[in-house]
Amino acid sequence: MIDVAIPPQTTSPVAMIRTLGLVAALCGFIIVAAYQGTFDAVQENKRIAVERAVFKVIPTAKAIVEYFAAPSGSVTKVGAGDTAPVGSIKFYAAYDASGKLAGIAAEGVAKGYSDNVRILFAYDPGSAAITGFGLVAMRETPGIGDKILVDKDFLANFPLEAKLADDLKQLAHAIVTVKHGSKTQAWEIDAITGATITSRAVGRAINDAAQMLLPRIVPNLTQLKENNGPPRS
Amino acid sequence: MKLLSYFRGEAFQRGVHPPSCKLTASTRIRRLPFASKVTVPLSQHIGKTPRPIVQVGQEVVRGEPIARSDEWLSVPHHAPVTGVVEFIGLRPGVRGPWVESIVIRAHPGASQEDLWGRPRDLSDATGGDILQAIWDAGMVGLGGAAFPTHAKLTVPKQAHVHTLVVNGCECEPYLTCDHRVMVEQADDLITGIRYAMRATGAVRAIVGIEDNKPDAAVAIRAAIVRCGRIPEGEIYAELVPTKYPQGSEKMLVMALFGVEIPAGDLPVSLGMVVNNVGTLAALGKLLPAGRGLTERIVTVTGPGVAKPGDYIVPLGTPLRFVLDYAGAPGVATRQVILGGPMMGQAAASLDVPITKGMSGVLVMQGDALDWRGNQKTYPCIKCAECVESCPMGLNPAQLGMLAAKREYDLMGSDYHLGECFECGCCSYVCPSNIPLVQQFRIAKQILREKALSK
Amino acid sequence: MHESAAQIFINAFLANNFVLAMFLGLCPFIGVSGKLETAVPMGVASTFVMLVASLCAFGINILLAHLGLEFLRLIAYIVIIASTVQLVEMVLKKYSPSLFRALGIYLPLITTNCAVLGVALFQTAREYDFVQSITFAVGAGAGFTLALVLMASVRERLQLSDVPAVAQGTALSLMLAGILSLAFMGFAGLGG
Amino acid sequence: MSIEISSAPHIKGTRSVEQIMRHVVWSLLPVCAFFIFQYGLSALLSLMVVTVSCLLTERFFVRQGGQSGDIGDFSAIITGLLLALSLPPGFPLWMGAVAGIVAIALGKALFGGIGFNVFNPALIGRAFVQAAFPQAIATYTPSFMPGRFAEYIPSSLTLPLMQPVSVVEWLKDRQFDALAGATPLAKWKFEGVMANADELLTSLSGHMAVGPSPVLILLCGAYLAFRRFLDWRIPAAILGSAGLTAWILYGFDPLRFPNPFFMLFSGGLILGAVYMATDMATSPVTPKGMWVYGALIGLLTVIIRYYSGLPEGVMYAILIANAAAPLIEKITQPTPFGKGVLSNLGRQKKGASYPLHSGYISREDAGAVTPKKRFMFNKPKHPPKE
Amino acid sequence: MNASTTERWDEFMEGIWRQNPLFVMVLGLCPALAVTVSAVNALSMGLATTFVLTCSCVLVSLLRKLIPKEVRIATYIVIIATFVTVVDYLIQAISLALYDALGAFIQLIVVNCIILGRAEAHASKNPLLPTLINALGMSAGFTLGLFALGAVREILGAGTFFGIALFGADFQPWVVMVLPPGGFFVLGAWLLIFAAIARRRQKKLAENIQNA
Ligand SMILES: Cc1cc2nc3c(=O)[nH]c(=O)nc-3n(C[C@H](O)[C@H](O)[C@H](O)COP(=O)(O)O)c2cc1C
Ligand SMILES: Cc1cc2nc3c(=O)[nH]c(=O)nc-3n(C[C@H](O)[C@H](O)[C@H](O)COP(=O)(O)O)c2cc1C
Ligand SMILES: Cc1cc2nc3c(=O)[nH]c(=O)nc-3n(C[C@H](O)[C@H](O)[C@H](O)COP(=O)(O)O)c2cc1C
Ligand SMILES: Cc1cc2nc3c(=O)[nH]c(=O)nc-3n(C[C@H](O)[C@H](O)[C@H](O)CO)c2cc1C
Ligand code: SF4
Ligand code: SF4
Ligand code: SF4
Ligand code: SF4
Ligand code: FES
Repeated sequence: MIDVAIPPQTTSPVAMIRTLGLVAALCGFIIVAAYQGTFDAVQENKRIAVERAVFKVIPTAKAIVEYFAAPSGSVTKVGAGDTAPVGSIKFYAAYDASGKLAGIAAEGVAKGYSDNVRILFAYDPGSAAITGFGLVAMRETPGIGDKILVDKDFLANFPLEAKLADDLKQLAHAIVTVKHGSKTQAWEIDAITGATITSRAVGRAINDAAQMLLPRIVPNLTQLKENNGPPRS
Repeated sequence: MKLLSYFRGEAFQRGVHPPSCKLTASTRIRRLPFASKVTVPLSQHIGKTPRPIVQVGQEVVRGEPIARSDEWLSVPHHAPVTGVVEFIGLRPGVRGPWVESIVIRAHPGASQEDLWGRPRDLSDATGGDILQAIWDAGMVGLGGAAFPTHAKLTVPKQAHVHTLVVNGCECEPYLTCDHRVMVEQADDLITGIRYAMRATGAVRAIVGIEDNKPDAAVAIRAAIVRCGRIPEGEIYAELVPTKYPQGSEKMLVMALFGVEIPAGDLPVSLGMVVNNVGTLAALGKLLPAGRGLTERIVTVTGPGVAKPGDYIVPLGTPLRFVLDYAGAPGVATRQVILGGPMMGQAAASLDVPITKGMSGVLVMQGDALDWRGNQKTYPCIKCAECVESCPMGLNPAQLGMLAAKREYDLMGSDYHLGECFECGCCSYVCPSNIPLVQQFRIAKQILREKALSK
Repeated sequence: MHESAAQIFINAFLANNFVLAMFLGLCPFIGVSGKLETAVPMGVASTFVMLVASLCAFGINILLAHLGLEFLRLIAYIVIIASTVQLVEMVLKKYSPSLFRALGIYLPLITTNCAVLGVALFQTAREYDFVQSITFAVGAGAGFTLALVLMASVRERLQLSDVPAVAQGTALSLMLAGILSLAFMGFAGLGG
Repeated sequence: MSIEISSAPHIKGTRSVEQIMRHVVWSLLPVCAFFIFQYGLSALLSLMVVTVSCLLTERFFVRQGGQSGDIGDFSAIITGLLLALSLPPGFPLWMGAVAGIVAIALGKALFGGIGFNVFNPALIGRAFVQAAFPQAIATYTPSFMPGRFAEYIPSSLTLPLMQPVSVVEWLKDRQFDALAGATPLAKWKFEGVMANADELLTSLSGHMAVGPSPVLILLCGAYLAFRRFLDWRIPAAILGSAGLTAWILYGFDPLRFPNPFFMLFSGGLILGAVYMATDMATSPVTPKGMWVYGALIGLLTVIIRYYSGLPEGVMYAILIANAAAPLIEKITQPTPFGKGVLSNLGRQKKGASYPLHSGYISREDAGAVTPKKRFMFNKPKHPPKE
Repeated sequence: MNASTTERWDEFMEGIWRQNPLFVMVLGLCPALAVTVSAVNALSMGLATTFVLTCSCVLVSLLRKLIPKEVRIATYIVIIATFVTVVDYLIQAISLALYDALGAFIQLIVVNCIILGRAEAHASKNPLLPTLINALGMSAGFTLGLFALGAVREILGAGTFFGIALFGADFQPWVVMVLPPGGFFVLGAWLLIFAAIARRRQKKLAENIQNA
């Protein structure tokens, strides 16, 4: 037989697989190392971020506990590594320095001018009112949309009445955003001229979340109050 | 304006309405005296160039054949004057380059009657005989294109012609020769039409006349009655709304019948043949007399002409002679246009002769051409005027932009450059003064050369 | 908040157009938008790859979540999307050579561009379900195609303009993209 | 003696670019005059500043050689006037100047000057400032304010680069509430208040913050269309498609959607349809294309107004249609004479466009066939002899 | 300085000026436009890219003899994706706010073709040191480009620079600059400026040649 001088392959499959395996192993090692190395810092960061956000909307809070509100109406504390049961909503119970329940914070989201507006709002069980809100994320126009955080008239909307109806199934009055200068009720939000759309989004986010969440929380307030905050130093 | 023409019933879509300037519409046809020397270019028509059959020094009588060809798509020439052949060779041509011509010095004393022809009776001649007679007469289309008439009247084997369309539109501003022919030579025209019908086998002839010449229609209808032998409806005259370029055969057929001649096809594909009124009137006069084409009617007009009018001009008469006679001093002349102002060609010099296809001599003097200098050229502002005026339904704006970037191939392949018949409507209307049709001519030329070199 | 399929589509197609509002897929957008005849197949091919990527990502994500290996998500996405596209390319080549000829030359260009990976990442981040994911991918692809086609036709027209010499090339394309993006701001808030 | 040689045609229509543009400027003057009458000194100053900034920018680029055309062609004046008419009367002058500069620089010079631009320059200017200064551009003041010829709207005279002062206080001093400064569209969209027909058309009866008078614009536009300085098809298509879409939606849900009349006569739809969408350089040249283009603008306008976050949509609709115009033009190229597949059939059925003589023999009757080859085939065998 | 140091320096400067990935090669546009709404974001993105680019190129260069031709692209992608994942977690660990601001564009560094291009065109053929220098030069060029965009957009769009107010409270920010169109306009404007400079230089050169 005549040797045709065309090598079918420069590298043998074994070598190829060996190298790929090596590279993959190396990469896997690097990733796992990075993941492990940063895991604590990331978790800590996330916790601090949540805490900060909650502390901001509930100024008296000194500690928080994470809860799930299940559709059945029960609330359960979240332990490390727990995954959310289907249909449940996460919220935070905040406790002040003396361990008393200072308020409840939860996230709400609604479509704003250009994308979703995600906020964290605080509910005060004592007065049954929304006492304030903070921003989680949004892509609204700088200079317009972000007025919701600084506009004095807008911030004056809070506390905002959020009483449950007698059947404890929904809010007595849905929270609505009305045009600037026409707020007459305690459950209405006075919009910002020029940023009506973002104002509306805030109103809707609060309303949607409150309608879902409050009927589950309010019956369980005692459970939340009894829990004197997390055992933290 | 567009709306108005819509309600009036548009003859064909788009087109333009240039000012008509028909200065000579009611001036009778006059005869021009003979120049002392005439120059007969050998190539005056579409097709093969005939060769001279006379020698230098030879005496010729008016009407005698002086050039002939055996080629089918070619016509003979006849001596326009009685005189002596002085020179055979290159003389200035209309387009600039010199062309092969026969120069004849007229006998000063000659009576200049047509001596050569022999009257004959064609009353029961067959179509073939008539075609032969037309060929011998050296007839070409007098409407401008100068296509050999016998060739046009020969119906292709597979085709059938039912209608002869007689083109009496004369849509170009200034020109009135066809108009005067219809008014003054209506009887010759009817005779010519009947010959052409016999030659083609058409059962019907329609004279299409723009409605700014009602008197022409009246004259033709009167001639039909006078003739007497014509069955009802065989020949009739129709008025069509005036609009440029009605005279184009495509537009005229559209105006009369509402059908489009398919792109790339001739009217014969719809069973029609289109002839100019001047051509048929000349036929009507020449065939019974057995003579050849030695003269034609030319409108000499324009802003600088003292005696404008329609003149019977011997072929080969130098332009300078015509201008002098009509009172257009050569010194003041800025431009001489052969044909009408929309499609005519600027003469390269005043020494060129009148040829068979020349329907008008338009003399521009003084400020008549100042618009060229006064108007600024802008980029195309996409005003769509040109699109709204192109009778062929092209997009001259796009073609113009492509031409400016030398995208000639794209013009031909995607934007139908080949359909443009260079009527000039687009250039006429363009507010940006873009020389659109001028660019298209160049583009077509380049594409032709490219196709040839392949 | 649950977004309906129509909302997701309109958002990805117009309001948050991948190219003009989200800055994804800009390199092909600037590079391939010179001619209409390349822009259209490029758009179609991209839409197709986005759909493939979206399906892959949906599957991988379920798998990784199940295994608790979310930190491998990125590397898994990129490897699997790239190889699936390659596989599809081979299948196409074998069973539909005409389709392959129309789209094939564009496929390798697209496998690793950010619009495709963007679809996968965004649908994961927004926790879309299966139908939502598909709608999102198709909407994003349609939006990409729309932007590409508009840009290409405008650029073809500008070939016939006397654009100043300094502005020719990428600068002009970017300015055009800016103007288009300005015009698309009119759609803001459409999908809600 | 020498004679000139030139190529046909040797005569020329009387139209020129300057003439067209001059007529458009003239026709805009009554509209501007009424705008000034509505809003007083601020409107006058705004018109002047914006136009001058357009002209200066144009002059700079023409001198630079970056663009063709010249300042004498009036097109920059049109850009300036239309831009100013589309801005609120109390828009800070420095922002107006920015809009003018952007309009000419980005909207026109970038593409090579007059005729080459793909987007309407005035709208590019406006879209830019709308995105840059969204609050200022949404701040309207009531029309027919007393004393409007004696003082400026305070926001007009804002120092360059600075934020405009709020007009709310100023309005309060004059017993207007803050809502008086909302345009009819904003009022409808954000407050559900609909303006009456008479207010929309002239605003003479109240202090509604409306733009330039639609009636006047329609009149001036009709004049231009009649003189054929603009193409009537585009406004007709826009108003038709916007009206139709609005009417259909109104039919579905009259409570949620306003009536078509409100849709047509509120905001800048009429100004946009008559003067801005018709800008020749940025609209298709093909007649069919103009219908498509107009219909697209009308449809987009209604969609943006009803469903997007903004109260007004004409500007964006026109800009998007501008971007689509080359594409529209490409797919609506006219069919050349004699090339339409069905052109002959269709026409013959409809009958000739000119009344036919009764003796007309149709092609079918006569059994005519289209010859495949031309004359070459029936050439006589032997050349006939004399 | 000896010859090779100058060469090295030239090679480094190449990436910054003559072969600038953003302004000259016009690559990696998406991150360049998406995250440059502020100078800080621009710099962070630049540094993240630098990290990924440098690490991947170094690793590729080290492994270049080992990697078979047939699977090199796959290998590069895996390597790049690895470092992107690393940088993703690093940024999360450093600051969540920054992580949110950069959004998905950190993960999209994977497909930034500057990196794959460098790995393929340079790192796979060169030893460690030149690779490092080349990668650093390119990264520096990209980072500088991002910074040029981010600075302009932040100054005009918010009136601040690194968050410090520059013009007092009454300054009217040009919101458009931090919106998507602004990104296109600013990059386009930079390119126009560079083109104008290049033209002027060419003209001068031509004049000089003529005069000489
Ligand atoms: C570029 C631009 C950005 C905008 N951004 C927002 C925004 O972030 N939030 C918002 O509510 N409205 C935004 N708008 C919408 C207008 O400001 C709109 O007119 C206003 O929200 C309506 O409120 P008003 O009725 O109080 O004037 C934006 C508009 C433009 C042109
Ligand atoms: C190359 C050429 C070939 C022609 N062949 C024929 C023909 O075979 N039969 C015919 O009747 N006319 C023929 N014609 C004449 C045309 O029908 C038409 O009358 C001539 O081109 C001038 O018409 P126009 O002035 O409308 O262009 C031919 C013309 C040209 C230029
Ligand atoms: C734009 C254009 C305009 C024309 N106008 C006329 C006209 O007004 N009168 C006319 O007889 N022929 C006109 N023609 C020439 C006709 O198409 C056709 O060639 C002629 O009527 C044929 O007759 P003939 O061969 O006897 O010259 C025009 C051609 C074109 C292309
Ligand atoms: C009917 C008509 C409408 C016009 N509309 C505009 C316009 O909306 N905006 C503008 O900048 N220029 C307009 N122009 C002026 C001119 O066409 C414009 O500057 C061109 O875009 C420049 O190429 C208009 C001109 C005409 C004749
Ligand atoms: S030469 Fe002129 S007038 Fe005569 S037919 Fe032709 S276009 Fe009409
Ligand atoms: S010259 Fe040609 S393109 Fe121009 S109008 Fe006439 S047919 Fe149309
Ligand atoms: S008439 Fe002239 S300016 Fe108008 S569209 Fe045609 S070419 Fe352009
Ligand atoms: S890989 Fe990405 S960045 Fe590179 S050219 Fe392709 S699309 Fe552009
Ligand atoms: S497509 Fe190149 S970076 Fe996004």
